[in-house]
Amino acid sequence: MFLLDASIMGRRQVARGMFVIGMHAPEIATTVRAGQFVNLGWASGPLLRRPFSVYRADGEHIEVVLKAVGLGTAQLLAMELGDRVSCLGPLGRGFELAGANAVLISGGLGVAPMPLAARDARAVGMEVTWVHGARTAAELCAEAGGDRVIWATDDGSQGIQGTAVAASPDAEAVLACGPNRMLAAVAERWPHAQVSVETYMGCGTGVCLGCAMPLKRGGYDRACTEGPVYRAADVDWGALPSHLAYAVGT
Amino acid sequence: MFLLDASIMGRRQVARGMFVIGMHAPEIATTVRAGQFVNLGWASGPLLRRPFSVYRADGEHIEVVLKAVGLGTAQLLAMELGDRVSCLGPLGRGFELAGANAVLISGGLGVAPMPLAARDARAVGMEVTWVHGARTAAELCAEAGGDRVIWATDDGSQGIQGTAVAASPDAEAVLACGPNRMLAAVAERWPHAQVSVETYMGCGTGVCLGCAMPLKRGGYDRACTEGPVYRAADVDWGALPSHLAYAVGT
Amino acid sequence: MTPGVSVDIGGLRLGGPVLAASGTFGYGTEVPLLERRALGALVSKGIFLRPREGSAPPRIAETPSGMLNAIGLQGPGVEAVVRDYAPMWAEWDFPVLVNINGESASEYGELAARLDGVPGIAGFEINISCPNVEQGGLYFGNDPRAAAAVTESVRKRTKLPLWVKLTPMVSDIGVIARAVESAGADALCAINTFVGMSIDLNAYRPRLSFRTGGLSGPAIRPLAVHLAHQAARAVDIPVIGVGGIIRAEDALEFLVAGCSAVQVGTATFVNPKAIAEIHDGILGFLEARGLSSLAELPRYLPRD
Amino acid sequence: MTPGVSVDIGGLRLGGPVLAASGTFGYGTEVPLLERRALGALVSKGIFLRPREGSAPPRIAETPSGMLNAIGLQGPGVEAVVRDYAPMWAEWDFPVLVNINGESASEYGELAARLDGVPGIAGFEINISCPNVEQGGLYFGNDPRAAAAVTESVRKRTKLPLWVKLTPMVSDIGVIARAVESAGADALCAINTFVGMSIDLNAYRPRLSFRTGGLSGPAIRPLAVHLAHQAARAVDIPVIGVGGIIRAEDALEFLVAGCSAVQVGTATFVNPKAIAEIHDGILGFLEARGLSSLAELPRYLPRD
Ligand SMILES: Cc1cc2nc3c(=O)[nH]c(=O)nc-3n(C[C@H](O)[C@H](O)[C@H](O)COP(=O)(O)OP(=O)(O)OC[C@H]3O[C@@H](n4cnc5c(N)ncnc54)[C@H](O)[C@@H]3O)c2cc1C
Ligand SMILES: Cc1cc2nc3c(=O)[nH]c(=O)nc-3n(C[C@H](O)[C@H](O)[C@H](O)COP(=O)(O)OP(=O)(O)OC[C@H]3O[C@@H](n4cnc5c(N)ncnc54)[C@H](O)[C@@H]3O)c2cc1C
Ligand SMILES: Cc1cc2nc3c(=O)[nH]c(=O)nc-3n(C[C@H](O)[C@H](O)[C@H](O)COP(=O)(O)O)c2cc1C
Ligand SMILES: Cc1cc2nc3c(=O)[nH]c(=O)nc-3n(C[C@H](O)[C@H](O)[C@H](O)COP(=O)(O)O)c2cc1C
Ligand code: FES
Ligand code: FES
Repeated sequence: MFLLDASIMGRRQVARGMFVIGMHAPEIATTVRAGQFVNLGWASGPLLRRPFSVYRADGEHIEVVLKAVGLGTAQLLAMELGDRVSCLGPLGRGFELAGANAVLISGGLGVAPMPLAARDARAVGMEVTWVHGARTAAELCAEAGGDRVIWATDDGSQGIQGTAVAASPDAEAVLACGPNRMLAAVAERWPHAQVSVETYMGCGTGVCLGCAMPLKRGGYDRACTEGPVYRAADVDWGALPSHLAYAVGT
Repeated sequence: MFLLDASIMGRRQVARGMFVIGMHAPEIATTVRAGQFVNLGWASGPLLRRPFSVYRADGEHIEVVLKAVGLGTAQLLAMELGDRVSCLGPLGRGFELAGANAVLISGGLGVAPMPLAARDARAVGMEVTWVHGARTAAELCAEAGGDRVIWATDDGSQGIQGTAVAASPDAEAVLACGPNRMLAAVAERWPHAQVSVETYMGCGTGVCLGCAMPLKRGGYDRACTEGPVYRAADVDWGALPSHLAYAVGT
Repeated sequence: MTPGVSVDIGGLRLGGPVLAASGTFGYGTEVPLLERRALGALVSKGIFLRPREGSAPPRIAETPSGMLNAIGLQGPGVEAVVRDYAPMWAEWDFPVLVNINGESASEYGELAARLDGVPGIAGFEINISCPNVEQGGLYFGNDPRAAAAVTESVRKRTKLPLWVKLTPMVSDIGVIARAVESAGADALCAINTFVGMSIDLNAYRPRLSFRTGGLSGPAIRPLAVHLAHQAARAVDIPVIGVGGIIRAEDALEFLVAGCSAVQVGTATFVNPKAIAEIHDGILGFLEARGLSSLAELPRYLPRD
Repeated sequence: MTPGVSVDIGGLRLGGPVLAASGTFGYGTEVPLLERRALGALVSKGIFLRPREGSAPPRIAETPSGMLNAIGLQGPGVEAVVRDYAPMWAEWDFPVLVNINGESASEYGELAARLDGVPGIAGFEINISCPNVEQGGLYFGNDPRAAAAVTESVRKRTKLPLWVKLTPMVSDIGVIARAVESAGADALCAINTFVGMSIDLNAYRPRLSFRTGGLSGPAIRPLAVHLAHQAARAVDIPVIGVGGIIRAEDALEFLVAGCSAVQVGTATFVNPKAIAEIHDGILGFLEARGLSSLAELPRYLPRD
């Protein structure tokens, strides 16, 4: 785990309202694994840091993908090149990659951990199918990876009409990220799937117990430390808060 | 009184650590009188606005002069051209200008209301002597106005060695601004002087009673409304807080 | 169609649910820049029977998302209020309540008696955060018996709407709320400021000359929402939420938590137009949710 | 020469005045990135006799300059602490105190008895912000008799240093402080979190599944400084200040206000190195003022 002052190095748009931000964070870039996240803070920002999956890591840089959903993400998107962000990471447990092939299923911003997952899966010789869904074509993340790409939109404006889960083939390894509702559907179809789940986080480092993930076997795990990647069958989907904005929409 | 979103239009340095910031605030620029102030707030800034004397007003623009003494002033100085500041003003009662001649005495940042005072005094036909003091030459505000200029430094590195008050001639109208200690000295020598006094302010508009100015006749005035300019003899200098940073140093 | 936002607070009909909190709007004569249409009511700066000088400066200190104040209830006393302000209030199109203060229960009563029937005075807000001088400086607001005694003393002297403004510095606000309800209050305001202190590290002493001050502003909002909610659960009379409201969403938190209206204080210092913007924001929220009036706003108010 | 900053807190010698607050540092095994030299002591997450699952999510919500938490004292119970953590603590070069919790005075006592003498456990911090189940859910911390009873119950079972952590939700913290001092506390910690609530306007219900949570962070600092100062004025034993400390200057406010040490909580979430930076900042402050030790720091502690 490292705590760095990272300079913003670039920003590009990848879907309607969705942007990728690059920052200079060498120690994290070289150690991060797919599914891990960084916790970002900045001067005059909100009190608590904000967690973001690492989208890509390349040489000395990492990238995160985000939309302005609240104060913190809006401030991050308003930053200029060269502005500094305090970057804590890599945090959490990432995906475990083994087998002959993998399907990477993401809905909306759930695309966040997938470029790294595609990279790491292919590095261990897996054949990767990339399935990405959103409400409309405009909301699909334009960047895709893997050996084969399947698009899905609710309104059929691009790719298959329907959900990413429905559009997805089976595979030895199933990796998924997106709204909780989508992940619950993944859990039904592939209990062994690895899902990256969002929770509110206080610290990101395992000391506050704020990120409780309800487990099927009872009790709670820390999503920041034992997660954010879980076996889909291990999560008690019914006990995950359903009235949170992020748990409802994409 | 106006409440405007003003764009930062320029910044220049006028002494060591002392900067003038210009902003686009047409309604205020055309109505402000010497000695009045504006109350500035901005996104991600501190909760309360910060009061600043209007330094110059020209066409559609006003200027303020400041040093980074705390969080708010540091943030203001870190702003870029085009950034927006919420500007409330003009506030308070300014100087009353009448007579054949005036001496404008300022210490350090106390220079703030003086350019406007020089302008307005000359506009009503007064002869203006500008007396400005600081610890050292480097801390003297490089910009001066009036018919005659007298510099004073504690270490004699520029102009007369000693205080601005000691260096100042008499005049029909004496206007002064600076640390409370300096203003108390002004009050001893010229009880009729008009002094611009700083206090902590909550609202700047007269509703909070936070800016209490202790009066010789007993009780308190609102510095933001009845002040910030007072007859020197009216202020109970002994009752002004002496343990505040701004009341102690320049 | 614009949603209906008028509310009835203990017999007083207000054009909107956003009120100016005591001590943050003077006597209403300053009202800089605010469009008055948005003001549900104004509660005056706290007054005593006699004029008071208030505390020595510094009186305010900023803290994270908040401010401490120790104004010391500076004010001109009741006679000046009757003479200088009430006649103006009588002309205004929103009600003005007087925030009354005393050092003994009978002093509160006297104050109400003097103001009762004066044109322009629409009601009273009893501030029980004052020290009870008769009982050795303990606060009226901390003790259900003392709080009830003050309320009764005022209730006996006036038929005007009577609000009691609760202090947050208590172990169980419901006990105080029920005590003043039984004593005849028509509505409650929750809450007044929390006592706080800030130290000047150059002087090695408190920043405020009074040493402590009352904390207001967004910092206290979650505490205020909780206390207002607890008060609303404890009584049947309306509760007016106060504490840290800056935006319409903040006001809506109090309304959803069971309050009938809100007061806005510190926000007015930051933005003289805050009350109008909050009022408009509430309208916009109701409209966006398809609610035709404030009464339709879902409330979260489980009864024990 | 580096100024001396070691302090003696009720019989426990600490290398520095900056401690990790309970519940914000786990059991110390995570301690990410922190240089331990700076840690005066660690207070463990609050434990009960038996394991506890804790509250359902969401457990935290951010508020202006603060956060609400309702963790629900999730923990493995006393046996796991003895088995899994104490042996590690015994190896560490700073003391670890256990934050103990119970639903009755005797439960606190039992917990202390079980832990007393276990190598690695340097002392106890009694958390009296728990509901007193025997007395119908009222809080131990609000009632001087109940607070004293808990303290006595623990005092009887151990000779280890005993700190009592006070709740802020009281009318007069001095009364509770004196009661637990008389009951045998070696030091006080002031304060625990304030109860608050935040409403989700989409769901029309509280953001936290537990409905209310404890407010921590800079928002509460002025309230915490005041309460710690009041506690320090009321007793002769040391007081440890807690609440909203982010920077060294914040810690110094508590120290000048009469505290002997401080605990840092929420700041560690924001910056894992916060404790070390605060420790170093205090050193730097003392040095800049020419003070050769913490004992020389001027205090503002008028006695009534
Ligand atoms: C492990 C992890 C990885 C994440 N990766 C990404 C990512 O790669 N890209 C991305 O855009 N977002 C990601 N998130 C979510 C992101 O952290 C939140 O969107 C962000 O914290 C919102 O901050 P805000 O200040 O903009 O919003 P706030 O003002 O705090 O809240 C605005 C809205 O955001 C929602 N929100 C708040 N906190 C969270 C949270 N922790 N998770 C989800 N929603 C939240 C609230 O429900 C609210 O509706 C991740 C979250 C976690 C836990
Ligand atoms: C009528 C009026 C006119 C002013 N005009 C100017 C001006 O033209 N140029 C200028 O630089 N400053 C001026 N000031 C002072 C300026 O408002 C403060 O320096 C500013 O508020 C400090 O904000 P901050 O956030 O940087 O400091 P803070 O973090 O709030 O405090 C840092 C330091 O500034 C001091 N300080 C805080 N508030 C004030 C205050 N109201 N007045 C003086 N010192 C304060 C504190 O003692 C502290 O040591 C004026 C003040 C008043 C009341
Ligand atoms: C400067 C100031 C003066 C106040 N004066 C009074 C007063 O005279 N009487 C009173 O009952 N409350 C007074 N209050 C408390 C406010 O009415 C309100 O309860 C409190 O500030 C919390 O609301 P806010 O966070 O919106 O400011 C005062 C508050 C401030 C900031
Ligand atoms: C997530 C969290 C968990 C906490 N758990 C405990 C606990 O178990 N026992 C306890 O006495 N205090 C607990 N506290 C209170 C802190 O120890 C501290 O008193 C409080 O957070 C105020 O300090 P701060 O503002 O520095 O965080 C907890 C606080 C937080 C934020
Ligand atoms: S976010 Fe703090 S323990 Fe997981
Ligand atoms: S600053 Fe509020 S009355 Fe003067």
